[in-house]
Amino acid sequence: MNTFRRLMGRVLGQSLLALAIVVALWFGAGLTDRGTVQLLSFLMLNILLAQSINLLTGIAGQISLGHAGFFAVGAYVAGVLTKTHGVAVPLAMVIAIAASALIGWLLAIPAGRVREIYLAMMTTGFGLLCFEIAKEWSVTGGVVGLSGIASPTLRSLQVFGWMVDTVDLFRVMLVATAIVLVLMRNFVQSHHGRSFFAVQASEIAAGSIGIARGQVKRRAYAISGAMAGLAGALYAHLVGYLGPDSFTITRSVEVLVMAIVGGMGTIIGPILGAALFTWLPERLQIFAEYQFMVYGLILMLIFLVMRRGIAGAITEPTRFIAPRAMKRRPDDAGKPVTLQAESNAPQNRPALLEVHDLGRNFAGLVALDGVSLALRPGQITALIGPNGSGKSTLVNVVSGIYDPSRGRIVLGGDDIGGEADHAIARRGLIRTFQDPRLVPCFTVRENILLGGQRHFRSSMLAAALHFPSTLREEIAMVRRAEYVMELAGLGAVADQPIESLPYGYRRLVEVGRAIMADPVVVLLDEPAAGLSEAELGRLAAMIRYLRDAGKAVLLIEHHMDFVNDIVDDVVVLDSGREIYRGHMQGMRANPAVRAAYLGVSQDCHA
Amino acid sequence: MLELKNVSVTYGTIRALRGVDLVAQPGQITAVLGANGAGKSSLLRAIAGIAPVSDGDVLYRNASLKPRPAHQRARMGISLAMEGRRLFRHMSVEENLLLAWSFGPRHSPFTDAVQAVYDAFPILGDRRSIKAGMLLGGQQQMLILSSVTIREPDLMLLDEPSLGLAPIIVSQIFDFITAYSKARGTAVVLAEQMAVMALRVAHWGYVLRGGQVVMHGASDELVKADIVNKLSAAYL
Amino acid sequence: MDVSWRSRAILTTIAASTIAAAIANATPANAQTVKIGATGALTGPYNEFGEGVRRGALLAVERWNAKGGVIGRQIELTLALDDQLVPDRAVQNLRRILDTPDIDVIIGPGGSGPTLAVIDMATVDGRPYCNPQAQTPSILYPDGLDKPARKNVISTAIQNDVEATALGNYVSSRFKKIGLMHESTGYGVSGIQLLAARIEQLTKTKPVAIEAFNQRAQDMTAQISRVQRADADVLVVIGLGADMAVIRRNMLRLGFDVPLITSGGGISLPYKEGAGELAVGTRATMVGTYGPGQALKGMAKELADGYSAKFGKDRWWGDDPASPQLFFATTVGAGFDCANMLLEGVRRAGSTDKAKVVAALNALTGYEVANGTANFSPQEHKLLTPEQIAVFEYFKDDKGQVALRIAKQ
Amino acid sequence: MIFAAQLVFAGICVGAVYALIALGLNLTFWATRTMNFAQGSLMMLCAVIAVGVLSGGFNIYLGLFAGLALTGIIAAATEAIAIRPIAHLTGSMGWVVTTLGVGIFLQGFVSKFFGSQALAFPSFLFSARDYVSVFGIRLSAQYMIILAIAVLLVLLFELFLKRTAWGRALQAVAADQDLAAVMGIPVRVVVTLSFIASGVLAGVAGVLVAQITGTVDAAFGFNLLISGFVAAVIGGMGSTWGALLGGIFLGIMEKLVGGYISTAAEQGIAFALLMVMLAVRPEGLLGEKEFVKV
Repeated sequence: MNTFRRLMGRVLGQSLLALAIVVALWFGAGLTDRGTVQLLSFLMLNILLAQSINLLTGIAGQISLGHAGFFAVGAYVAGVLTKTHGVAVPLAMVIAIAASALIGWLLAIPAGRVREIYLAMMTTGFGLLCFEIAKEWSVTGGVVGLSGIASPTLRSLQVFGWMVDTVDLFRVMLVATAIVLVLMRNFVQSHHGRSFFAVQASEIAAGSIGIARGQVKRRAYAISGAMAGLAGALYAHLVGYLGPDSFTITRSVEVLVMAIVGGMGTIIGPILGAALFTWLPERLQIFAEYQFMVYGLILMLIFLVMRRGIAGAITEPTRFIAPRAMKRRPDDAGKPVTLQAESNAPQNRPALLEVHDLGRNFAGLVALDGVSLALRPGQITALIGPNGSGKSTLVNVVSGIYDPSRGRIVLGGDDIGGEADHAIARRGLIRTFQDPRLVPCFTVRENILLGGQRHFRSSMLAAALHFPSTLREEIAMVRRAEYVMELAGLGAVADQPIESLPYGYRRLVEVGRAIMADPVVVLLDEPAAGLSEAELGRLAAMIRYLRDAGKAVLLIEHHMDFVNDIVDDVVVLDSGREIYRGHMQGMRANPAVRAAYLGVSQDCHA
Repeated sequence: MLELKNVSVTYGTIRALRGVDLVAQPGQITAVLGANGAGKSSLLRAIAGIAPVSDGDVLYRNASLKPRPAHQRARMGISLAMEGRRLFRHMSVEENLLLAWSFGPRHSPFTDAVQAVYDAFPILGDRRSIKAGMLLGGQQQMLILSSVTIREPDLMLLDEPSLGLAPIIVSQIFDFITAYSKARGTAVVLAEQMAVMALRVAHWGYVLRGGQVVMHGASDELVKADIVNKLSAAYL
Repeated sequence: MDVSWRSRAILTTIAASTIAAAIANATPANAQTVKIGATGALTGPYNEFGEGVRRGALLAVERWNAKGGVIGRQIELTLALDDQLVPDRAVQNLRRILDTPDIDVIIGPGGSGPTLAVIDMATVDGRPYCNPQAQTPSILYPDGLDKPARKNVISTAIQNDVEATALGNYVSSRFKKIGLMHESTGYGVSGIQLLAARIEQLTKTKPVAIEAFNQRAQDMTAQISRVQRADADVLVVIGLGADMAVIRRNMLRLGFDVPLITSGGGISLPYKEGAGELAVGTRATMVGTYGPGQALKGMAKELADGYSAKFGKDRWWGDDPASPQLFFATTVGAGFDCANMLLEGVRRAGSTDKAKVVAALNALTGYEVANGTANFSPQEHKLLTPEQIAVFEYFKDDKGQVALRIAKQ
Repeated sequence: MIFAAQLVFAGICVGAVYALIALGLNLTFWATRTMNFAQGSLMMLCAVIAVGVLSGGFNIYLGLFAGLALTGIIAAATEAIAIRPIAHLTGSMGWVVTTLGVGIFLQGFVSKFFGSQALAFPSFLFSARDYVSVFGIRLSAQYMIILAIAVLLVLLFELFLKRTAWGRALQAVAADQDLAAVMGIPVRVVVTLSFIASGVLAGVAGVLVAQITGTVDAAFGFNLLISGFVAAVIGGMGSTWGALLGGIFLGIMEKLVGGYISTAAEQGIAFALLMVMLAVRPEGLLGEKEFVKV
């Protein structure tokens, strides 16, 4: 089975195969009857719609039950402009796409605030609202609809004097779809696409590596809207008539079903799903009046047969690094890649991160009570203390997940207290989590590459069009990732999805991701928990590497031997206050520390 | 009463517990000591039936608990107080207690049972109608503990009842536990980081590290053997 | 990535050729027969309409074949596709039909939505097309009722303006303050506009209220209260039977007990059963063909007998074993008449050449079918005129059963 | 005045039915964090079965019982075959597809075996003519009884939640399954029971609506399901009072908009309201914010 999947993966991954299919369809359309061409045209529409929802829901994780809304906007704008206002078809199409992109961008503002079921409801509401407007507004022709839109079926679709017939229009749609798919693949295999996935996996984690979740969501909605808008505009000219019945919630659900059944988060999946559900109705006609029941049964049971949708069943998941970036040129093979190191740093160098009298309360109880810290370049500071002593709270406040209740946080000279977490991360303060927060479906390589987010510069357009500059950037980052993986001893599993790997690897990968970010300050929250001896060794090596590169490291850890071996000095917290600061030996002897850990109170001696 | 035979717990791919043997007697307190991450919680969760036991067996009254899901074990008189302030925050103090009581053996009527709790911890009585989420840390710990005792269990599993509490409250809680188990012959397994305090009340002690028992024995012997330094070695 | 170039090339060509082969499927069929293509809601929530039309057409085909076919050729209903009243699928189906070259005549989908979506295609194609049920006027008359009809499209539907005229004539002569309600669909909206215009033309006064409702709304208090507040002395509704039942019940809940006069929907079983006793007094317009108490004759009888013989007395026939329900005329009857008129056109044209047949249909006069007599001209392409529309009324018969009778004029 | 009163009254009654549907949705949401898209079809099925049994010459109440029993069973089955097996596939959204599948299957089943045309549903709670008049406002007896039943059920449910052990168990399972388990609560059983309950609630709602409309058909229920969603969200997922409040609020809103602005705008306004509601206060009127720990 797996070998089959791998084979299929290889076959379907062939850009030449894709090309072959496009070519075949191009010429095949000429040979077959127009009924089939029409059906194929609808297939193209469904592919576009399914991919549009895939980008939003499958990749950016923002579930949409209102895609008929975007579809309607695109269709009606194109229809009204060409028919009512006599705008040229291509221009109208562009405007239609822009319009639905704008609507998407606007929808993202309220929708970005809600999650899961509430988001589903919000988008449902959006879809239904669009439907009601189409139904009641005079401009859209109301319930009677908008008929006589330039269309091949009416022999009335002219572009620059060229009379477009059904086959021509199909070919246009074919090419449009192909282009969109290519752009989408490039996009998904760029740092932009990866940032979408990061937001889906964990918004907190995304923030911690410098991804602005709000911006990502707005982009996702806008792009998705644009794709659906394109589908709508094409639909208007394909059918030549627009009535509200074509934009009901049923449409939204159908599209979502196509994407889910095909396989969300992959490129091939929604294509297969669209194909299946474009032909299914025809095929099901043999079941006559039982076809509704059969259709229902199929939806009901599909996931018992294929847990991850069609794509998951027949092929391997899409990868998220441009393949071309993976082919390293021989000349620079093996060259070591180093981070920009503030070479061996003397202790007296000014602190990179200073925390003054930091305090944080939660609903009355005080989690942090006036803690002060200074992290210097090339220095590893351990932060220890019993459970609930405020260690994690400290990290969360410093990394911008919680706002401080009082006190100042100074990073490289400027006060960052109250800044958004992603902004702080972009400044170079990177943290890891007690429970590693990675993108489960990403490989080790892809997850580590995510650390580089804050260094990528190329625009979305450049990424989608695969500019050389983008490629160069990607190659450089991929090579740095290579180096980090060697450092972490992860080379062997570089291309395995993280979800398939033992827990220990996840910790190492998360620390690797932090190194990849080439940070200024690193906060590691219990990186050693649950690691084997061997893994501990690698972890130590990685942390030392950071130190030698002149980074300031804060290490929260309970594993004392581990701490002992690598830290320069240690700070002990208890119930939100600092109770000890100094070197390890002193700490062991310190009565306050013992009391905190063992419950020996000063007065009595056991 | 309770006997663990070579029990291992594995979450996905991490082994939180590796071949642990442990015995707990009725009317006695067995302390499980160790820094956090040592596997104390996994041990208790394994006994309660909400942690995946990958190896070994848990015997309760000489019968294997393997085939029993968590809720059945609870019905058999095993009661776990989880760490991390796990209680129903949106329910009032009394609702929490009522819920705990409803699905217990119900030896005594609720009114008496809850009264007993309020006698032991008057503060809970005063705040009976406050939402549990609104309580202070110490009060939450008391509530969690009471949600266990109100079920009048035969085996009490307490996970870090002292967590983040002032020493005075801790000793208060420990005294309560001791008295309770003496009075009812309840077997208590007490997972604690505060080793010295725990050993004061416990009869037996097990020290965990990296998911394994590194030493165990009668608490007084452990104390005699200058446990504190050994422990600080184990912890720090 | 490490597939060799050759295998890629092979792969490519194989894929290309297979796909090309797969989609290039020309459908051969014997040109001996005259072929009818049809699309309609054969399944799904609306198959009451589509399936009825299909059966009617089938009966017509058998009738002709029994008489030796047309222009010496047998007739077959080659393509009867299912669109479930979904516009997109109607479009796909009609495309398939139009692209089957040896289809000679076409029976379109039911319902205004799908028909509006396909009608322009059919016009451009030019083959004879019959619209069985969709009532929106623009289906026959895209440029307005006074302009000529689409050359190749004929209709057996009760066109909105016909229904509106019949309704308008009836209510205008009897009531002063007329309140209107309509379902918010193409049918309902265009229907109500025509009706309002007709009423204004006859009474020189506007209707006191015009309210819209969604199909399957459970409560119409808002709409009815508005009509009630406008102090109407009659409520005229254009919509489906089930919704009429809701309206009737809701009226009485609000104590708004004025006469209810409705479009064809009021005749349907859902209304009769849904409103039950409350239906008594309700009046509704319908094709008179299968009106109660009148002896069936001619093609109408032929159809009724043929149907009960072939399909028995099922839900299309209705609950009275003696004669079909009135609606029979607009479901089975519509399909039957469509097929008959199209085939008669072929007969008179003496060929299946579309230009000739269309010409013949434009001059098809004095041809009797189940629901009336076709008297077509370039301007007139619809079978049903206000004359064939009767007003019926629910009453309690001597057995205390709710029944229909022709309302006294 | 009378006019406004009529609208408000109707709004309250219709809203009460929305509340019932919302309550059913809440139940499944608590138990599994999913929304059962088959809920609408269950409403339809219950009414249809009742009609079927009636036309079989049996007593209507027998029919209602049969219908409610069946919807309860089917709801439980839905959880077992359409939700539980894919529950662990987090973020797969599979449940949207599977529960929808159940709904479509039921629709297909009914239109095959009961016909696709609307079936008459008998008035067994008074007739549309019966009414009581309060201060000259005419209140339909049918609406009164429907309102009474709906509100009563909501109250009973709230009582069940707050006063009975199983009710509290349900809350416990919704809040923290592990903790519930160590408290001795049989989580699986609770989940199944809550689905049965949601099915029954859907059934009752279906029957009550059929009382208003007088007919029921295969497509019946879907738009009601949407209204139920809206009501649930406005009120705040997981709050019983919220469901009632949200339902009635939505109902009154619709009627007043219909009565004073335009009957065409009813729906549109409801959806706009939903979106605003979510944007401003995602946790709904009476919902509680979920505390997300880092």
